[in-house]
Amino acid sequence: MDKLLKLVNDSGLANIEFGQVVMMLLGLVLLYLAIARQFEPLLLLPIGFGALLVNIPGAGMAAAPVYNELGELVSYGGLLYYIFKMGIESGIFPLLIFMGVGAMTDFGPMLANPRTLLLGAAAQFGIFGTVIGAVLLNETGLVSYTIEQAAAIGIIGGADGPTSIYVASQLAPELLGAIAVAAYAYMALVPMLQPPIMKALTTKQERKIVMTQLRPVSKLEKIVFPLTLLILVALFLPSAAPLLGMFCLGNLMRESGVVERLSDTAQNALINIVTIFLGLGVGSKLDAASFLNLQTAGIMILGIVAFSAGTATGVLMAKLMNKLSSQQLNPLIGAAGVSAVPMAARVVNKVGLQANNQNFLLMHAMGPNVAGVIGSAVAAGVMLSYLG
Amino acid sequence: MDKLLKLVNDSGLANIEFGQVVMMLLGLVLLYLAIARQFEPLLLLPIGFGALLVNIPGAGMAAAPVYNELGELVSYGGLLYYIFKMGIESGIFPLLIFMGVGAMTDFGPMLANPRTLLLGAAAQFGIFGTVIGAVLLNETGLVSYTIEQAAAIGIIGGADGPTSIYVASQLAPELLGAIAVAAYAYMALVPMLQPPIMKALTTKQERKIVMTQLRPVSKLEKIVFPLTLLILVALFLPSAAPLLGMFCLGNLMRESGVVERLSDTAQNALINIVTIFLGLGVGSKLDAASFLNLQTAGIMILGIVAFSAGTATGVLMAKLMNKLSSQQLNPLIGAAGVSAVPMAARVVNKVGLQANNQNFLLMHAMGPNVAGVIGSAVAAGVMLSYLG
Amino acid sequence: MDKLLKLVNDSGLANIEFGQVVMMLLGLVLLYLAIARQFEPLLLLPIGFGALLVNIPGAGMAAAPVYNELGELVSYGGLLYYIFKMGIESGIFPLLIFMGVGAMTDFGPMLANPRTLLLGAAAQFGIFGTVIGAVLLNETGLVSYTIEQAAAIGIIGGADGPTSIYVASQLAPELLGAIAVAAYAYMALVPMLQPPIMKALTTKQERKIVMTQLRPVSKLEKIVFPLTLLILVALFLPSAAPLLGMFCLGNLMRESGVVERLSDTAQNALINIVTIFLGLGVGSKLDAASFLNLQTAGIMILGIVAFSAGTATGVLMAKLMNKLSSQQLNPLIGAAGVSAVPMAARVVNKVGLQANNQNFLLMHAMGPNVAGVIGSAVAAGVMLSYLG
Amino acid sequence: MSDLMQQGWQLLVLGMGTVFTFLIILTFATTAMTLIVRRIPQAAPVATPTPSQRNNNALQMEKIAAVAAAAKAAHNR
Amino acid sequence: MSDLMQQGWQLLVLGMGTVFTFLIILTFATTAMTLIVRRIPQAAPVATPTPSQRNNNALQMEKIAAVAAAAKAAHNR
Amino acid sequence: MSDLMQQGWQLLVLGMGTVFTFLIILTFATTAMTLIVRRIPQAAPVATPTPSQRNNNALQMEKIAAVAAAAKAAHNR
Ligand code: NA
Ligand code: NA
Ligand code: NA
Repeated sequence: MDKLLKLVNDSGLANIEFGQVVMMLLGLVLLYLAIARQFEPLLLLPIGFGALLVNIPGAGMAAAPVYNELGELVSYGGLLYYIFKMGIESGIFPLLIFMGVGAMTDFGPMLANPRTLLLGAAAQFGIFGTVIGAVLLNETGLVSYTIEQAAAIGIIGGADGPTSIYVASQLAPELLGAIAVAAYAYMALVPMLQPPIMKALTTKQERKIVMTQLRPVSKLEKIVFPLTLLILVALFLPSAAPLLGMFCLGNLMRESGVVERLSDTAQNALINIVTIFLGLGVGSKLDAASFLNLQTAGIMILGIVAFSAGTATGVLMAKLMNKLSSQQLNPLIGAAGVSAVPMAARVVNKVGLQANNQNFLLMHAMGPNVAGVIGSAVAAGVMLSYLG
Repeated sequence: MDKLLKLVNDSGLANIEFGQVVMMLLGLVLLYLAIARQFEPLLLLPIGFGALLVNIPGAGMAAAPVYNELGELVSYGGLLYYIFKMGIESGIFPLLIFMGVGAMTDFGPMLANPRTLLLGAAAQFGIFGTVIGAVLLNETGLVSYTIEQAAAIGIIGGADGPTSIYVASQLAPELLGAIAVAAYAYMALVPMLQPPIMKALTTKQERKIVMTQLRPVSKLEKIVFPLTLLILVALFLPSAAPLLGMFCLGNLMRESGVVERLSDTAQNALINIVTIFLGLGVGSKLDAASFLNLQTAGIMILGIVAFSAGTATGVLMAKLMNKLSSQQLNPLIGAAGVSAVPMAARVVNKVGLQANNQNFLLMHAMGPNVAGVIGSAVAAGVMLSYLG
Repeated sequence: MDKLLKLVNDSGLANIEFGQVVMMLLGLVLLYLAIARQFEPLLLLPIGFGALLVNIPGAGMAAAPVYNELGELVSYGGLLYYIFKMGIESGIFPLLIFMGVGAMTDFGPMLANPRTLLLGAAAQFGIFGTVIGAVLLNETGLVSYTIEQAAAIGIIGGADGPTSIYVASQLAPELLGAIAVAAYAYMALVPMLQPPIMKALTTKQERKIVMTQLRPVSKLEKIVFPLTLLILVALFLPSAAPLLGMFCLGNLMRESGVVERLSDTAQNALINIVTIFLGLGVGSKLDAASFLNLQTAGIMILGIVAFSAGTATGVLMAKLMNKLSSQQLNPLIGAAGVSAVPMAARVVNKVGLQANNQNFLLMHAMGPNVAGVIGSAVAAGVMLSYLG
Repeated sequence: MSDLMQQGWQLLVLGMGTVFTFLIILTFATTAMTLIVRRIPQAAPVATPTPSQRNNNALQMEKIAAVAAAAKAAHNR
Repeated sequence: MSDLMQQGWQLLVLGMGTVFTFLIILTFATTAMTLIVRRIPQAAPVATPTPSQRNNNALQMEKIAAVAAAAKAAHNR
Repeated sequence: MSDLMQQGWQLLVLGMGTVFTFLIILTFATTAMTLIVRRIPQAAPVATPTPSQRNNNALQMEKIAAVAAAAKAAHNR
């Protein structure tokens, strides 16, 4: 009888707390967005599911292992605990994802027009401007952030999932769940967030600018580029080396053409396995205590600021460059500098077509798009060097 | 010269014990069953090979690492040691297999006829009846089992490999090898074990019953089902959450249709990698000391009891439901409630065709078949909550 | 301002040492060889890249984790640290590679003509002769090696990457980088190193010898062979069991035909993932302190000795066997006994065609080629038993 | 009755009780879920997106792909 | 002779001795294995299953697959 | 100005400064790299191996493959 009682007392119904209910509902909302609205489903589906799992009362899916006084293991931790500790807190999973992304990235359009790197630089104002936003929010006294937290929030503006997760796991792991959710959710919202800003900052005439066709890029240039990038990182910003190093490795495997089976695995089996685990691990940080607070509300607001600011400075930089050079850029492509690969480039293409239905900007926008990935990895390096 | 002596003294011939010879022969028998008889080769081949490896005298393939008094590592452990500790004792590998199985499972037939869930429930009597069997065997004084061991043995009746391994690793790791071997061997024997029982408990008339065609099931139902199941688990039986949670994640990845690359990896590269390791790790528990004893003999006998009891109660439940409802079930499909997916469903189909060569029961049997997976995971949850 | 100073002081330019520059150049050379010259690119590309990463000043890609006095983790180690510790020092990655290689190996040609096993034995003189070479070099006083180091250097003569890495990681981890680089570089140079030796030791008449066509080998023979090999290992040389055990497992998965999905994963996703990590981990040992010394120079010289000696003894053994038996071998196939699968067999084929353009030796050379893999694993076992 | 015996029977009753209770609840929940899902107009937004919207997306994509292909072809010339 | 020198020669003798001994034993074992295997009627049950049995299995499977396909087609109608 | 505020502005200046500096250097390095690469005759040894050499290799390989296939066919007869 007491055993039946134990079973009943152990049941979820008897133990569930209000916060857990709310977080499970949030998990369901994320799943809805992932499945029905196709908001970055590769990450939001496992994140949402992780949120469900971690909030099941008494399931202990993210419980730490227990040791006795002699240091012997009494009981193993939960699956999500190990995923988080070994894969995310250590930084390993984001780095492996970055390698896979590198193996999927074609730097060709950027190499054909290296000036677009500057657009990728300008759009990183989204990151640092948001840090100021977080600091200002702190001044109001409503929310309290440390400088590490402000930096981790700012990185949302990098519009790059693994970079955000990597920086947050190093600087403010307690905010990781909220930051990752904001980063992926706003990336999915890029088609709604960016066009109004892009249109507000450009004239129809500017949006109609037709760019000259990109020159062909040789295979050797594509092979040498990741090595050039890595060497510059080594010389000037070693703290960005883990992220950009793995990115360059993936890209070199792709472009070298001699290790196709490794490149293929990095882009498929390996990145898929890691993505499942990364999502679950991030989701395991969506517990009520760390999510249901004003800090999270602040993060959600600051996330929009971040994406908007980055979009704006990217576009404005393009306009500035048009002033200084005779070779005209369509300023819309500056918006692609936030990264959000390849969504932002597609948005640029779409808005461009609205102004001139013969003007395909997609390939032109891929340059600043991948430059934005480098830019935010550099920004991450600065933050880790400054605060790490 | 003394070095030559050392080499000779280190050789297997000089050190092999009788028990190791017997266990290596058992490993060869398992390999024979896997290869020549195709008994669940995906698991029995690596298990059998693991049994060979772990019984090589002096190879130390499952040796623990050695530390000195200062806690520094002196020598690394063997490969099988790490596989077992990190993947099986921690529960991680069975859970990943369950995710993959979820991604391979189609709940459609069950959703078309939810009443078949009850057949999956009834067949779990195979589990708990076997616990009583183990307890009775203990009473005879020939063999001695604890309640945890009895429970772990009972789970063989779940006819579900990863569930058996998961429960055994938590409740009675010392019996893991024998339990896993029994579970997979009897699953492979389902085509021989089940038909006599099925025929003995049904009339030819009953076996001829033609069931109405299953209704189509919409995509949305298939998406919502794993979430429904997970929420019920969260509310009523959190101790089943790891197993059923990962199962539902896999199934949601499959049915959502938005993360095909993750679903594909979960069903292929990931589950294959984990299967190799799981098999080796289980095989590494097939050492003479833990296997060659009366407990193992008891497990082998109780394993047949478990499968037979589950088959019988499944069939009887179907007959009872026919008494209570006008919508007639072919009672043969109750036998599929033991799980052993998809073997048991095929057996049902075959026995059904013997009675009526136009009556294809395969799809009807898939309902109780997958219900049996849920049923035994629930039973596992009860055991872990009661004894864990 | 002081923060800007910190950033500048942290930069690579401010910290780089001469040795790191040299090692990064070496990394670039390895990448050049891998990409432009296609020298074993699957390993040399990640090794070369690992050499770049580990020599970035201040990036800490191979830094050990830091703990405080209470044993609590203060900061995580770098990615390359974990890869090396968990995958290479533990021996796990080379063993998994060996499983994959086993799954790719066809023992058919060797089973059709088991006498070729003796050629694989003779070519291992490359290993032990090189040990003597290392010892002699030590006598000169120019370089100093321990017996463990001499043994680890000798294994280069095995012409088998994972075996070399496995033995070096167990006996002389401080030389791992140099040994692995030498092993893979000389394997890639086999088409240049072997032909002169082969031609010097044979007459044109001998090189023209046409061998009788190989008999067909039944599936059952191929299935039983890996088990036969494993049992002999168990009886006579358990210290070779990890390497040959995993090799036989892979081969059994391949030949049994009942676990195609596991065999396929072992040959593709799994071996590719492990190869990336293995390469990076080996590359992480290419730091200036452990590489830029006379020991490395000695290793490079001894590596050529090893390959040359193995080639020579393989060819001479074939000539000896021709003296003792009426069934004539083309002595060129002895050169394939060094392993370097399948490069050495192709070299044999090519040199054979030069002497007789109708004499295709490829399949005949595959026998000693795979025998060489077994031979060097046996040699590794002797070394580990003698010195481990 | 020995202690072990008692625990065994307890486990049997508790276990079969829980399994049946849980699966009966699941049967009802599934049936209810099906009924609710069937009321949703068009069954499922994901399963059957409004043709126009889907087509639109697809068209968009095809356009982009075509452009990309054209651009690529131009580069490789 | 230095200690290291001695160890080196010992390793050479022991190593080459073991390698040859092991591979010679393996040669004999392989030859014996081949002879035994060739005596097994039909070479190998796995390699060459009696055609009828294999066909039977295949047929069974094809039947099942056909039914499943039919059932599926019916559902999706 | 609060300490946090100050750190925030510092990070902004330092961060944007570094990002721009780094990417400007990268722009120049990339441009220089392109110029150097374009001077290499035939662009790239890997990308465009001399046709004869590549063909030679390919031929060699095809020959070997043909032999292997022939040998295999003979075995399986
Ligand atoms: Na970015
Ligand atoms: Na079951
Ligand atoms: Na070898």
